Amino acid sequence: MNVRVKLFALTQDLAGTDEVSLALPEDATVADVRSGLAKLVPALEAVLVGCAFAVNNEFATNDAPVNASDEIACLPPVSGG
Amino acid sequence: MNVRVKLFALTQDLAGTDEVSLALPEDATVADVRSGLAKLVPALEAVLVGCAFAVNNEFATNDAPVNASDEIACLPPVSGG
Amino acid sequence: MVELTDHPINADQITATVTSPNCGAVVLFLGTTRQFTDSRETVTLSYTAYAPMAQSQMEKLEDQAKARWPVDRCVMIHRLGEVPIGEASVAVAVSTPHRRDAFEAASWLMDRLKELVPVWKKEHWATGGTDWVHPGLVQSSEENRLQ
Amino acid sequence: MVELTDHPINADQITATVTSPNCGAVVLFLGTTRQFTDSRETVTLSYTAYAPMAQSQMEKLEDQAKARWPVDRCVMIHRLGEVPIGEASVAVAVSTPHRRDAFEAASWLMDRLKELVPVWKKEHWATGGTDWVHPGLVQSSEENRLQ
Repeated sequence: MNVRVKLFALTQDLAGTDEVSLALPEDATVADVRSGLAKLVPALEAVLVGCAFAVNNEFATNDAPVNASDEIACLPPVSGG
Repeated sequence: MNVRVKLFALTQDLAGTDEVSLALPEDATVADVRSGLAKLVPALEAVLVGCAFAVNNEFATNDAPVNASDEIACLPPVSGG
Repeated sequence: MVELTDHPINADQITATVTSPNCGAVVLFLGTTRQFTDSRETVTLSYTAYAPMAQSQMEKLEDQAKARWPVDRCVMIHRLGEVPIGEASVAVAVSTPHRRDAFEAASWLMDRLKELVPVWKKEHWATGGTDWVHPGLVQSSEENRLQ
Repeated sequence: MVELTDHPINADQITATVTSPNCGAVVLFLGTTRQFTDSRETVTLSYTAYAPMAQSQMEKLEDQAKARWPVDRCVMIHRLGEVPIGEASVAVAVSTPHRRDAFEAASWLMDRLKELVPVWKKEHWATGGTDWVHPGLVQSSEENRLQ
């Protein structure tokens, strides 16, 4: 399946885009999104370990499953306020 | 000497005036102001134990001396805010 | 800056006054008039002060807060006279570099103001009477309802 | 009430929104843009958000604060886009019957907002460069200065 991953702030700048598409197996998890992103955009590799992920607007841990219809986001450390 | 004592809120209502004049000995203290006030205005007697006093805009304890030129105030428990 | 005023309190003006380019945090506290006190209905409140002492006590509190926390700017305003339900009777605002200090300093200033600043509140009850509010003062209820 | 906005934050409007006849206390926190960060001069800040998630995270925080403290009304606003020095980037305001709860709830909401709401700040330095602010993120300084 293909999943789309939104990028923000530094990760958006490093990738040069605000969204990437990844080809993942059907039973993929957030961990697969991480490794897929690092392979597709090597510039992100160094910072991904410090990023959180969200699935459908909720924080999601590495073992959370992802589906093609999910809205997935890579969230570098936040600095609002 | 004569000292004038400002009254506020309930003490003003009980005395029916915002200031009273007391005749006190030259070496009088705030304690003498208290007892003088209670004698002059019996309606204040029941509440004076709960009142603080100020001399020249500073809280003053019972042993603080008072002079004729001082601005003395009887302060029932405050409720600003 | 401390002030006693007969006019409504304007939050925007206060936060603009305390905001500083050296500070990342502003905390504003407003004390507002409640309609119900223990199920008794208030129609309005009025405040009176021993003005010169209230002013000097507030100035001292401002100095003490600035000595204790890195407060850059500080505003304390108490409104006097009638304060209709839902309006602010008191405002305390501070700016500090970081937010923890702003919360602590504003909270401390309000606690001290309520203890030390000679201002008195009178409740005007919906049932028609009035009561001076003198916390802890022992008195008969007739004495407290002279007007 | 939570909001993401491109417009300046108006303190008076916020305190009017949260003021309630059931409450005696309003606390407003404003996070304002500092000119200096560790002696580096900022000319302006800009903020970007993952808007739908930022909105839903703020709504959850409002619900949690209302469950934990007797908060009657709550406003959380984050400004996006450019925020000039000295203006507010974020506002949190609550009303409660008594002041201790208002200070605690507003302080808690700001702590959680800074941890959990996906908003990012970019410093625009007086020296010309920009930096995304990503606390704790390990990276080379070139990578953090792409634009």
